[in-house]
Amino acid sequence: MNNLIILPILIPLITGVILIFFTKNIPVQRWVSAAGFLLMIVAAGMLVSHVYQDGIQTMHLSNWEAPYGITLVSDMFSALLVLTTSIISFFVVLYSFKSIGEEREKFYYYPVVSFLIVGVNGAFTTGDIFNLFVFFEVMLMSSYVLLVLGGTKIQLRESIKYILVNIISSALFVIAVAYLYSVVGTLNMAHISLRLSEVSDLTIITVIAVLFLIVFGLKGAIFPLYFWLPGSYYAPPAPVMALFGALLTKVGVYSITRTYTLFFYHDTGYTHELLQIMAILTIIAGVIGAVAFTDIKKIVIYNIIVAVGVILFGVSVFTENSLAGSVFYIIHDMNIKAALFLLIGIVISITGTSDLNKIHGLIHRYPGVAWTFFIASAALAGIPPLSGFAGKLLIVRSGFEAEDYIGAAFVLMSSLLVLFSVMKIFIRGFWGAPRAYKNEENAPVKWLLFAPALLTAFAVLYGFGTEAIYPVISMAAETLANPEIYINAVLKE
Amino acid sequence: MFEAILWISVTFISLAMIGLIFRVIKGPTVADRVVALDAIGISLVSVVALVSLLLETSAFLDIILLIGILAFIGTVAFSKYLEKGVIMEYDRSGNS
Amino acid sequence: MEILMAFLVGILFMTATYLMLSKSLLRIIIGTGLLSHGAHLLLLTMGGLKRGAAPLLGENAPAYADPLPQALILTAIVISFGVTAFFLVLAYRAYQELGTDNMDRLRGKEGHE
Amino acid sequence: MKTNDVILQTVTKVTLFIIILFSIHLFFAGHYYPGGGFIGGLMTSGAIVLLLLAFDIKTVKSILPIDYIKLTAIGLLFAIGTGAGALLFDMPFLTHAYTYVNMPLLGKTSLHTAVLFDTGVYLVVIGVTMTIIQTIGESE
Amino acid sequence: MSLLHLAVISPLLLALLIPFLHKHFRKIHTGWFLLPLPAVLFGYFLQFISVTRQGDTVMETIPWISSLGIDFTVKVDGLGLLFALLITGIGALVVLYSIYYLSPEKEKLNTFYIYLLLFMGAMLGVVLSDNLIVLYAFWELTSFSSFLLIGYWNHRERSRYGAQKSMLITVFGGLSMFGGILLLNSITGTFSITETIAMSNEVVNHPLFTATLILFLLGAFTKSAQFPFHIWLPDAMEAPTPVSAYLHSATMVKAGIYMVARMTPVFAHSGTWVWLVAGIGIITLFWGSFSAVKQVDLKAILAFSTVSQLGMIMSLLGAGAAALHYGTIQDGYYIVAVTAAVFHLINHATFKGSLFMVTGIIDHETGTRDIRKLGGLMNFMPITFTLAIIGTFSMAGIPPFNGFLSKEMFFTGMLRIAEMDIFSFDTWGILFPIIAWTASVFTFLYSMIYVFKTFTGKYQPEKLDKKPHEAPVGMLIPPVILASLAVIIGIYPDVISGRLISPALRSILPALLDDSKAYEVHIYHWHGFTPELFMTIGVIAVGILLYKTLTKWTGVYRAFPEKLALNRFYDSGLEKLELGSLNITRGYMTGFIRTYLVYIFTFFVLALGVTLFYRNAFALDFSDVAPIRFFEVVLVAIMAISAITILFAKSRLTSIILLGSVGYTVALFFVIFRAPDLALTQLVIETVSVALFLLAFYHLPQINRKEEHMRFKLGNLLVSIGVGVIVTMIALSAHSNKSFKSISEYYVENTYKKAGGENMVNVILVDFRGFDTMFEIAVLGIAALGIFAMIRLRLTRGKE
Amino acid sequence: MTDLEIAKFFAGIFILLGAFLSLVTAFGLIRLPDVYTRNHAASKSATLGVMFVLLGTFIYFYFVENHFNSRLLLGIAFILLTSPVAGHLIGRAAYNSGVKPTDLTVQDDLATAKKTLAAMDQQK
Repeated sequence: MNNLIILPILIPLITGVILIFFTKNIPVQRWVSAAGFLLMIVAAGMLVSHVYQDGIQTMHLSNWEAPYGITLVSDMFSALLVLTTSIISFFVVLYSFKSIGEEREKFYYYPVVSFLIVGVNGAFTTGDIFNLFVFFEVMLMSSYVLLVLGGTKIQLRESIKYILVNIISSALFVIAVAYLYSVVGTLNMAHISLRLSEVSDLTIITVIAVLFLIVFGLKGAIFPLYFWLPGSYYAPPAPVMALFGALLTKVGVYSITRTYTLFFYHDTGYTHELLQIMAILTIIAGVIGAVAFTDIKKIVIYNIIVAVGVILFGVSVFTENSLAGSVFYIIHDMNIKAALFLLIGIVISITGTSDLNKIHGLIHRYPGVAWTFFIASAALAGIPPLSGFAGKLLIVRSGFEAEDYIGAAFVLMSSLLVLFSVMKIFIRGFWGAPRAYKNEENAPVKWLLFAPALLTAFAVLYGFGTEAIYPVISMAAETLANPEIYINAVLKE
Repeated sequence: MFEAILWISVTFISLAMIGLIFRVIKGPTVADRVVALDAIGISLVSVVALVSLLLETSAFLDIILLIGILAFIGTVAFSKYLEKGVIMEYDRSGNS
Repeated sequence: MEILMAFLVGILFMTATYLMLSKSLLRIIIGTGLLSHGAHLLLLTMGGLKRGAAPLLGENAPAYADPLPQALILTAIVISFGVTAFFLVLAYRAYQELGTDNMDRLRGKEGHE
Repeated sequence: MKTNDVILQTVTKVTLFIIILFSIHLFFAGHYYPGGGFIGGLMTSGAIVLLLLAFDIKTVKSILPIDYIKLTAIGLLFAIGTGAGALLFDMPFLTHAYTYVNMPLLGKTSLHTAVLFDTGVYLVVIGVTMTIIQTIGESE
Repeated sequence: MSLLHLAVISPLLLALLIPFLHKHFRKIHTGWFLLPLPAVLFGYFLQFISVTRQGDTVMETIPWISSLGIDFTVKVDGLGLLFALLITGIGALVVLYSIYYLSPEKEKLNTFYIYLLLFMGAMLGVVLSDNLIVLYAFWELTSFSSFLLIGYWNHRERSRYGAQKSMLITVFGGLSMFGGILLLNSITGTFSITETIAMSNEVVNHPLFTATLILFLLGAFTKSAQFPFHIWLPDAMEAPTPVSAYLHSATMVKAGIYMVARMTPVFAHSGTWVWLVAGIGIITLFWGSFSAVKQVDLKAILAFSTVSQLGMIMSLLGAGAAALHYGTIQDGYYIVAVTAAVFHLINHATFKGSLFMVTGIIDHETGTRDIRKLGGLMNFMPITFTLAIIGTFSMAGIPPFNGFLSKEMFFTGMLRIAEMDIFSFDTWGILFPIIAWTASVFTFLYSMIYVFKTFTGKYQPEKLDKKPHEAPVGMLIPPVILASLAVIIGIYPDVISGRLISPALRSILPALLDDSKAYEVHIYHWHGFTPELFMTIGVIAVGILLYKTLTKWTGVYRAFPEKLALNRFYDSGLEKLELGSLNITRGYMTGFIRTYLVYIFTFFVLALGVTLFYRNAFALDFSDVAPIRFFEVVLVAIMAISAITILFAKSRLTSIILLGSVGYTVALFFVIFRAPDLALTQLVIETVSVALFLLAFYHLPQINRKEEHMRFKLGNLLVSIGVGVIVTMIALSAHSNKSFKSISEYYVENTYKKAGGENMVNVILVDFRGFDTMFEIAVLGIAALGIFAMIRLRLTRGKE
Repeated sequence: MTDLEIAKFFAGIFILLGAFLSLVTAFGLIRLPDVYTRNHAASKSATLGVMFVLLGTFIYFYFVENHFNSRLLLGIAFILLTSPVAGHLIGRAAYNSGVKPTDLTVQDDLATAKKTLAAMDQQK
């Protein structure tokens, strides 16, 4: 019996709980959380290697056999996401040391971040649809707290919108589970998949599939459901923004991927077609937003939406290659979004504004920040051989192979506008005549640059080392493309 | 016979509840509403007792005490709210 | 009964939606309350309302109500309680800071601030 | 306005006893009858709320000098600890163990690790409800 | 890793060292560290001539992403070698030139040379990669390094503008080409160029052939600044002049030419290719030369001249591709065109490189490049003047310089094209020689303008910042070398024809020239009294006439509507893109949460409604329902009424009470549906919630509903009814589609046996699904932390 | 009549009576003119009503189902204990928050007393 699978959930949970006892002791808060997160990375890394060697890892919690208790399932896709999440959160925590401010640190910033990671990792790992809901709530509740922590006006205002939307999506999640339970009478995801494959009349399943798409789409910010995102993500400080941008929407995307590969693969002509249309519209909407603004936060935020569209396009094509592309891309995007948000956090801490019209010439004083940003931007746009490339290649090629030419073309051309939008930051903000800023001296740029620079380095390595990662990714894609692997791992031991 | 009595009682209490709800909605003062709510809470106790009898199960009997407790706390809270505008005082000995 | 309940849930969702679309923060929060009630009832209904004893083995009944949805609802209730409490306090704080509970005034300017 | 709450305070003392008794019953009955840590915890905090209503926050704080947030954390640790205990025996997380023992007076009783888990729930619920109520109460 | 790979990436490796070198050897101009590299590489690549001359190729592979068929394969064949020599040869000269051009005190040399090395490595990668994806990677790297070089003086607005423009256009092309590569890959299943060429028959017959072709050409055309994508090149002249000489005349812009030449064996079997490449090329040729005449900036003249010359090479490649279309050599009938293309490619690099350097010298020594300010420099800088004469005369196609030879061959190629019968060439083909000739006249004209307006005429010292004098020797060496090459090639063209041109031709037309003896290039000075000769004479005659009457007819340019200028189109396009996006985004991102919710709910209703309808999923089945009892109806009624009454409630208290009554009714439902635990919990929770509501709303103002208009309400009502109906309909259908027994039976059986409890719900909560419960209390805990922090922690804006 | 039936009979009587009293309460709450009189009705008759119902329930479960339920007894005790206090609190709160009694009210002793007290305070 392998308990490794639960450690990425348990470690941050325990870390978070322990930190509650040392509220006012900031060094303890910082270093205990960093240590905990480091431990989590180790655990997640071991998990990935275990999955790689022995196939899907499962754990029947409380030792109840599969469909009756809750089962944690770590296939390669989820293990990889857990690992990525752990790494990103570790760096964000390091970044927070000198960025988030002592007041927030004293008011449970680190515990709540830990709980957020609990929710994210849990959502990636669980093999039970209702348990997924619970982890969603852990994640959401933490995100509410992080969003509002500090209580500034804009935070309060945007929190209201954010919470409202998420309450709705949670309620819809509950009813979606209710409908599904009514039809199949079970909650274990593998069991649901098994039973769904035996259902003769699929019409109602299709409806439920669409409902699930809406539920997860609200969280993952797909086309007509993402409106809440730009405002909400705009409000919190940079590290929180990085966590949100890198992780939260990806959980929604993960869930769509999971349900649309494990449950709803019977009526792809309708469901995946719908998903595809929405993915393409998401890309368009995201790109339009990214191009529109001259606010660095807004630009990067809208790029989240573009990435969601790209990943889901890969899912909707639903071939092993396209899924591999999506897996590639989702990991890349988590990494690079975290890096970008942390970088613009540095810019904001130097200049005190996120308005591009007021920022000039940073490259002269902060070449490190500028070049990190440059590389990260290129990676974001999927410029080879950086990290976004392999994913985009696989997604677009599979799109062509599946004869979804228009969608693939949109994915391709989105890169250009994505590049345009982030290079706008580089050209206007980093280039130009240097100028001085108030409080510039107080920004601990060297410390802050550490995390995003390493994340960007990962992005470069990820691109160059694609071959090294490829077997892992293709294993993830194989499991996604063949639900029976998942079902067998969970139900038949 | 016994069941008939229960049904009649349920009807009585249902009617009573409708009347009480009317009072809650109508008011006119907040105090009226609180009074009616308190009465609703108490009637709920009866309803639960009757339902337990009808369903012939003792599973719900705990609820009776629970409702009693809640109704009491609720009423206390309401009346303090009415009277003082605050429900919990930080320090009563001071001039709050 | 399930059919009746389905309609009731529909009504709850309808009113909840209507309330959430209004401008007053209070009505919005009340809407979310109704929404979660509706969701919980739906979960109960979808589990099947067939007669059977309460899911206590002490009842020694031949049939029991489905315990699983009940457990799920319990979890959901608790969670939505947490969220509602948080939302309420948020509303209170937001009103304190922003001085309005009218959602129209809480729009925030795009691209500024 | 200063009011005299003698009646309320006197009755509170009596009812408090009943409520606590009831909450403990609910807590322990959980595995067999309706109840459990959750509802038990809520009832206990109900009792504390009644105290808060009848007296004031300062008095209650001096009677029950508890940091409720830490209580929450302790509760969580309880729950996690129960689950993690299984890890020591190389069982899946949260695996429970129980046994029946014959106790004098009480008859056949079960010793169940689930009770420990439930204790965690109980503590968390008290901690959370009281944190919320007290924080709001103090902010007024 | 082979030596060849090392050669390709050595510039990139050196780039890594530059910061250290720059930091520790401040006194030495960083350029000196660079200079050996291209020189050595040039020498290294020269060795391969003997290989390619035999018609052989060298191929080395390093596995990279083998799983995706992406390997770093370097292949040296005639075409690749020709370009590699250009890149390293001119690269060495440009580095030498830059050492004198860029002052180590004023400029950040480290960044400059890093960019330059990045570019050099990227360019070598492009021309030597046999794998399309690797090629694409290097291709994008050239775009990026060019972007950085153009923006080198980034404090200038024009530099930033030019950099952005070039990046947008070339990356657009790159992405298109990437799309083409992927399409091609989905046809052939390989990324290897060699293998793809072998499969060209399948490619041509594939339904996606035309799309693939166009995507590839977009890549090539944008990079090579073909009409209408040429607009980035003039703005790229903001880069330091050595950069312009290197990137924007000799190498990067030729990457597109390289691409077209490289892919000719794959695509040229189709008439579309011939049409597009030749057609766009000739238009570019004309437009570039026509536009060059009106420029007043020396660099701008050269920029448009480059555009036009690239168009010329492109059109030649297109015309030559017809050879493959016909599948026969036909006595070198079409091959002349390809030969001319390759030949002119080399020639252009020599004379244009030297001309750019000359421009740099003028700029450096006089402080301006504006021909209105210049004049009479002949006396101050005679060597430079000589160089300029050689360069411009070669460019204008005047014998004995090398430009004359290729221009003659160009006319031959264009005259041949008129005789083809692909598509409508038989009717429209005649346009080609006419346009070619006209464009040549303009070429002649701007060449004359360049040299004579600058060096002859009146010296205007008052308009110059400093007194001009001859450039330092170091600065003169590179252009002198290039100019002498132009002369040498002009006199002895066969020096390169066998060594460089023939092997390159073999790469471009492999199927036809497999046998190395099949076609040997020989370039002659004298063909006899051919039409080409008369055309050249005509060009010179008309050119001189137009130059003499310049002031009389330049009004033509003003007649050209400014609105239709492509630049204007780009600028306003970009502006409209940003502004339009902003308007669109602002349009729907209103900031009103209600708007967002309306979108969300509307989508909810539409998506599910359409699915229900479209999939015919609605079902109603009465067979499996519980009976309805009286008090249940009462409860339903109470709840429905309470819920609906909330809508009309005027006071906050009423609303809260009604919500409470709904909640308590829910608890009663739990009672009658036999869920005691739920009922207990719901009761307590509801009470606490109501209390919290009261606490929180004590501070909030009364509900004010006067602001809500009728239309507003009606819209809301419509949406909400939709939501309600959909939820109900799905509930009914889901209920009617119960297909399986619930897994709950297991709990009934095992709650006592295996879990030692009797209350199933509780046992599920703490045991079967204890994990849920654990995180449910975690959620509560987090909420408590949040509430605590929210009330206690109040950061003001200043503390942020 | 067996014991069982007797128990059922008494339980029935109590329950019916209790339910009836509840109805009376509601009637009172609707018809009575002001908050004080309504409060009166609610706290007296409702309490009695519910206690009757509970007693009946207890009897039923004890004698018929043979199930001794302590919580039921506790519940009866609790309601007996708290209901008057609740009534008292509401009444006082209503008065202190300035709810006017109905016009039919003849005498307001507390007001007079308060006036006197206030007057005495002033004299001091």
